[in-house]
Amino acid sequence: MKKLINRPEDAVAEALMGVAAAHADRVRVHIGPNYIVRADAPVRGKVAIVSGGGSGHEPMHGGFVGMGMLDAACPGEVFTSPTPDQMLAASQAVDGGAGVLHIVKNYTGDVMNFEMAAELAQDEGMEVEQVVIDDDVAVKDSLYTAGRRGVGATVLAEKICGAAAELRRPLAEVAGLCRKVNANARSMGVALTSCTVPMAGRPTFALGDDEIELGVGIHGEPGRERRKLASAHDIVEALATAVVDDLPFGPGDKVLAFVNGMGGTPLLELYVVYGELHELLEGRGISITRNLIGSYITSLDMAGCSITLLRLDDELTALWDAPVSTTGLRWGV
Amino acid sequence: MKKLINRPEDAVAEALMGVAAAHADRVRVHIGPNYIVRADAPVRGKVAIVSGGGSGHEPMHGGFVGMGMLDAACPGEVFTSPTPDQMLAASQAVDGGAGVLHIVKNYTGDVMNFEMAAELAQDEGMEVEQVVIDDDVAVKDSLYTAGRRGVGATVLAEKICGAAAELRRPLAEVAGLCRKVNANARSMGVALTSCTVPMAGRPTFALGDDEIELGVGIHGEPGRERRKLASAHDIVEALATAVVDDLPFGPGDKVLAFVNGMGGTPLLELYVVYGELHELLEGRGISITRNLIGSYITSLDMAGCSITLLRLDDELTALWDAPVSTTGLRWGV
Amino acid sequence: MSGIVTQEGVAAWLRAFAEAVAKNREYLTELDAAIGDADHGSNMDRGMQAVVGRIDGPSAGTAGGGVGALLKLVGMTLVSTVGGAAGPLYGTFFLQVGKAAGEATELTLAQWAAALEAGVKGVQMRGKAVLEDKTMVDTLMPAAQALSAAAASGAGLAEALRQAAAAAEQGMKATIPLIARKGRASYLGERSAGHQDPGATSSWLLLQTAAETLAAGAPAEVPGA
Amino acid sequence: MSGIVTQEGVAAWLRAFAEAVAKNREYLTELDAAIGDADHGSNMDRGMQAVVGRIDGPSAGTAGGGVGALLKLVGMTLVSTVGGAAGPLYGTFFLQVGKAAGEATELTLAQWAAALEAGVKGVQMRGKAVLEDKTMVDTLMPAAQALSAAAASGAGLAEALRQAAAAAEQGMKATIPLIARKGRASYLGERSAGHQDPGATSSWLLLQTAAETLAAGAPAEVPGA
Ligand SMILES: Nc1ncnc2c1ncn2[C@@H]1O[C@H](COP(=O)(O)OP(=O)(O)O)[C@@H](O)[C@H]1O
Ligand SMILES: Nc1ncnc2c1ncn2[C@@H]1O[C@H](COP(=O)(O)OP(=O)(O)O)[C@@H](O)[C@H]1O
Ligand SMILES: [Mg+2]
Ligand SMILES: [Mg+2]
Ligand SMILES: [Mg+2]
Ligand SMILES: [Mg+2]
Repeated sequence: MKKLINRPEDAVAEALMGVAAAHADRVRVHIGPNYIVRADAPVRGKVAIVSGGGSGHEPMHGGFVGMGMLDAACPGEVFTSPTPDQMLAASQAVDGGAGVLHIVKNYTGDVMNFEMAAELAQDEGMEVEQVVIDDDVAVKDSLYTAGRRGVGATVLAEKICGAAAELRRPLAEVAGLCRKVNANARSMGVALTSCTVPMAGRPTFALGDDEIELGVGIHGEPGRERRKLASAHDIVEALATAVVDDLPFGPGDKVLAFVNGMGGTPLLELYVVYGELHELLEGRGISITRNLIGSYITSLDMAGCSITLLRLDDELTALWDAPVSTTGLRWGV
Repeated sequence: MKKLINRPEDAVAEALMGVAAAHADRVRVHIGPNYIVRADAPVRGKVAIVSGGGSGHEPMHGGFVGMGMLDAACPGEVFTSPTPDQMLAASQAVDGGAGVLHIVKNYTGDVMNFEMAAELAQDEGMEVEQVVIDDDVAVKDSLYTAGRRGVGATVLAEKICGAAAELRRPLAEVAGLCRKVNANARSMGVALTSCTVPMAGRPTFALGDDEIELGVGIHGEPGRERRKLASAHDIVEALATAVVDDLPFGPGDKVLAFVNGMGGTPLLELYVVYGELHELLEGRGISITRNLIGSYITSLDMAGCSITLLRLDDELTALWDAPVSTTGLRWGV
Repeated sequence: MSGIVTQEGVAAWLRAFAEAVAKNREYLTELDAAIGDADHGSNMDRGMQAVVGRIDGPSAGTAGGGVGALLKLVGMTLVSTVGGAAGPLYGTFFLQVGKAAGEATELTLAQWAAALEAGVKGVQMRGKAVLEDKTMVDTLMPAAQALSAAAASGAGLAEALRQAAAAAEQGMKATIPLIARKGRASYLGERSAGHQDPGATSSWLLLQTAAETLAAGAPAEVPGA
Repeated sequence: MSGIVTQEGVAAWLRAFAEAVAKNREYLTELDAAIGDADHGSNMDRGMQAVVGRIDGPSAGTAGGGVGALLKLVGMTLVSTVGGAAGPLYGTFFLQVGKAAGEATELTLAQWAAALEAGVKGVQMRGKAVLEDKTMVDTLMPAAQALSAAAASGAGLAEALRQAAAAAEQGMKATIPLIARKGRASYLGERSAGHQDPGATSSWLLLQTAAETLAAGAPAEVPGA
């Protein structure tokens, strides 16, 4: 394992110290329990938005704390859900009196820890709503399993809900928007290589030199299918078709197309992927009216990408365009 | 070789098509000769800033085209300097009547091609100045060799000169600023793994599972020393000490600290590196007043990082803080 | 009376469980690597080390409040140090056992069995798993039921705990052929069959160490009495 | 007169050089992999394919303008298709040879030798390399000097070209022990010694193919004449 870290067990905490040292002007980092809040929190009268999850997906979530996006992020150990006390303390630190929205990715651990946090927060008289994101079409949705995983749509939901909160929309409305984003977004990813968890010290899964994992999860969870290495054209076709057919997206739809790098894939390749995606969607009468290209929800050093499509209407488009000022996503300010 | 591309020989052109499809609102992409210009070029009365170099370093330079930074970027084949006709055509497309500054990284090919471009441009009556960036302390500077390579300082120079040009500073002044940035900046990088050039199909250099290349170049050029894998602490010490001692930076200096990922290294690790750098500089009485952390001048899929320090004064700080609106770097607008 | 659960017995049990988890850390992680994300051993070890640190730490004992308070402290500690799925599940388990145990410093077998049943209900409430979903429920539920049944049949504490541990072992092994329907392993679908569930395995350690420690402070039993 | 350089001869030379580069593409790249960035073969091949496409393409021949115009077209084509260090260097070489050749459609050996010397000066002006910097100059300079010397001594074209090619070969081989002081190989410092310079090697192909083709259209020489 080759990583720019010291002891594996210290990597998350030391990265947080780095964030604290780098961005004291925009965020405050609290250690024990670990959370990151925007420097001006709590913002009076604004719904506070809190998210979190295992570390290893940077810039998500810590890099999305700031004006127009998250009020707080709770980083767990690498690929391990954070604990309720983190979420509770973070929620308390950012509650501006208008309630708190928890945006939760659909993994058993995340869901349960956030649930406990909400119970604790409600016991203390806080108003908390939770929305679970589950946009990964690689996993079959079913009442009898853990259900679809939460991936790329999380980034879009955090941005859009953050914008609505800045406009002082009430908690129920912001939570409703979050559900709307989730309902209109679908994703799928592909791994060219495995990630390596620092504490594990070796690749999470073994992939042949000529193999890819279609439908991989952001923790290296298995996907739909192991395949022979293919061209960008064929890989995009497989991912995009699965995504488009699931919602389904149809002719006349306007979408935000999000091409996400998994951490070890350079931008050059993401633009090749975007070019292919653009062509495929055009062929299906779907027009991309907004896009996001880069490594925003990563899986440590995994090579690969994911494609997320979000069906846009005027409301979502306007909220996407609204100013945001975080270290990971910034415009309009 | 596992990459999200189609045919290796088409990767650069297809990535450019992706950029064109994605960012038509902010840039125009010209194919044959290849260059990217800001959508509102030429800007009347403003010094135009043109840079370029081999592809494979994205977001540099194409991702830095836009308000407050570059007017045009000329992408060559992967790791191969672009040709004079690209630079000439790009310069013509962005010349707003106030002259053109070429920012050139110090590689023999880049320097000669830009020189020829300048001769051609001057033949056509254009006013052109060139500044060569050579900040890589891994290579001994000498009149008798190709000299130090141009690396991280290029990004900083493009941002700072871009801001000065927006303020309608004259060509000589903008070029002077570029030289000032170069004179006050030093860099060094480390590779944990080699990059793989698409056309070559295999890693550029072989590195043992427990080896790193200290002082590596952004094309996988050899560095100062091949070493055993070390902790982030020790690696940062080696890089930062070489950088600090070269200028040298001393107690009381205010610096911009730029921790750059090489393409295959996740953000989590870059923050660990930043934390170590922060501590080391504090111990030497050097204070970081600005920072930039992320993958901005990359080497395809190489794992590793580089550290660039730029000594700041009020002028450079103000220009760094000025608004910039590119796909790679954006704030204030 | 053929044995009571004391506060010291519970503390001894927690120490023994922590030790068993530490010893089986790699094994639990290996089981999790096969159908999960290779962290169950380190998660549980981190949590139980913290638990031991608290119950044996400088501020230990000052709290008072009987078995219930002790177990609530354990639950809170696990909730705030483990994370993932196991943190809320084991945390809820101990919180609910503690709530049912109340302020007493000694519990009869029947009271203890009822407390365990409450703990299992808590796990099911939290995780919504039923029998044969291939989770820790497959170990905990039959074990709690065996304990209650033994109590109802008039068995002594040591014997009842042995029967519970045996039921736990059986439940754990029964997870091997199952297809996971809850937790991370469910993403594997049919590929999860053939592997023993890691959480069911750590739960077996919990019941096994109970049998070894909880009745230790109680008067020796006459077999068949 | 013992041979003249004709426009057809020059075209044949360029085709032969392109063919030699294509054939040695992997070899040149291998040499560059050792002390550079493994692209000299593909760079030169891309450029020379483009050159052949232009001089034999549909619009070829319509340009007119003699040897000078032809070689300037070659130079411009290389400049705009090769990139890297070799693009401007070979481009400048041909541009300067073309400039010196002027509008004539035939050149005497002396004129041709002078043109080559101008080309080498162009390379040096552009790249600032001197002899023994371990670059193409180590091949080109002795070759041009040999050609001039042969011309001055009254040698025939074929013989003069042979002598130039021999000098080129010697210059190329002499790069092996040198420590590079220019170009990408200079980053290697002492580690560049022991490797033959790729640019010096492609330049040898240039001189070698000249000896094979440039005198072909000329009347047969009487050895020693
Ligand atoms: N919904 C659930 N109900 C009961 N137990 C569950 C549930 N989901 C997962 N588990 C248990 O948790 C164990 C995994 O714990 P752990 O590896 O620590 O957490 P994570 O899955 O978050 O990495 C599984 O082996 C299983 O026994
Ligand atoms: N300054 C220079 N002057 C003359 N020749 C040079 C100079 N720098 C490099 N070269 C030649 O160029 C060759 C390398 O060409 P090439 O690999 O195509 O370009 P690059 O080095 O940009 O990849 C070297 O082998 C050397 O002969
Ligand atoms: Mg986990
Ligand atoms: Mg090159
Ligand atoms: Mg696990
Ligand atoms: Mg080369």
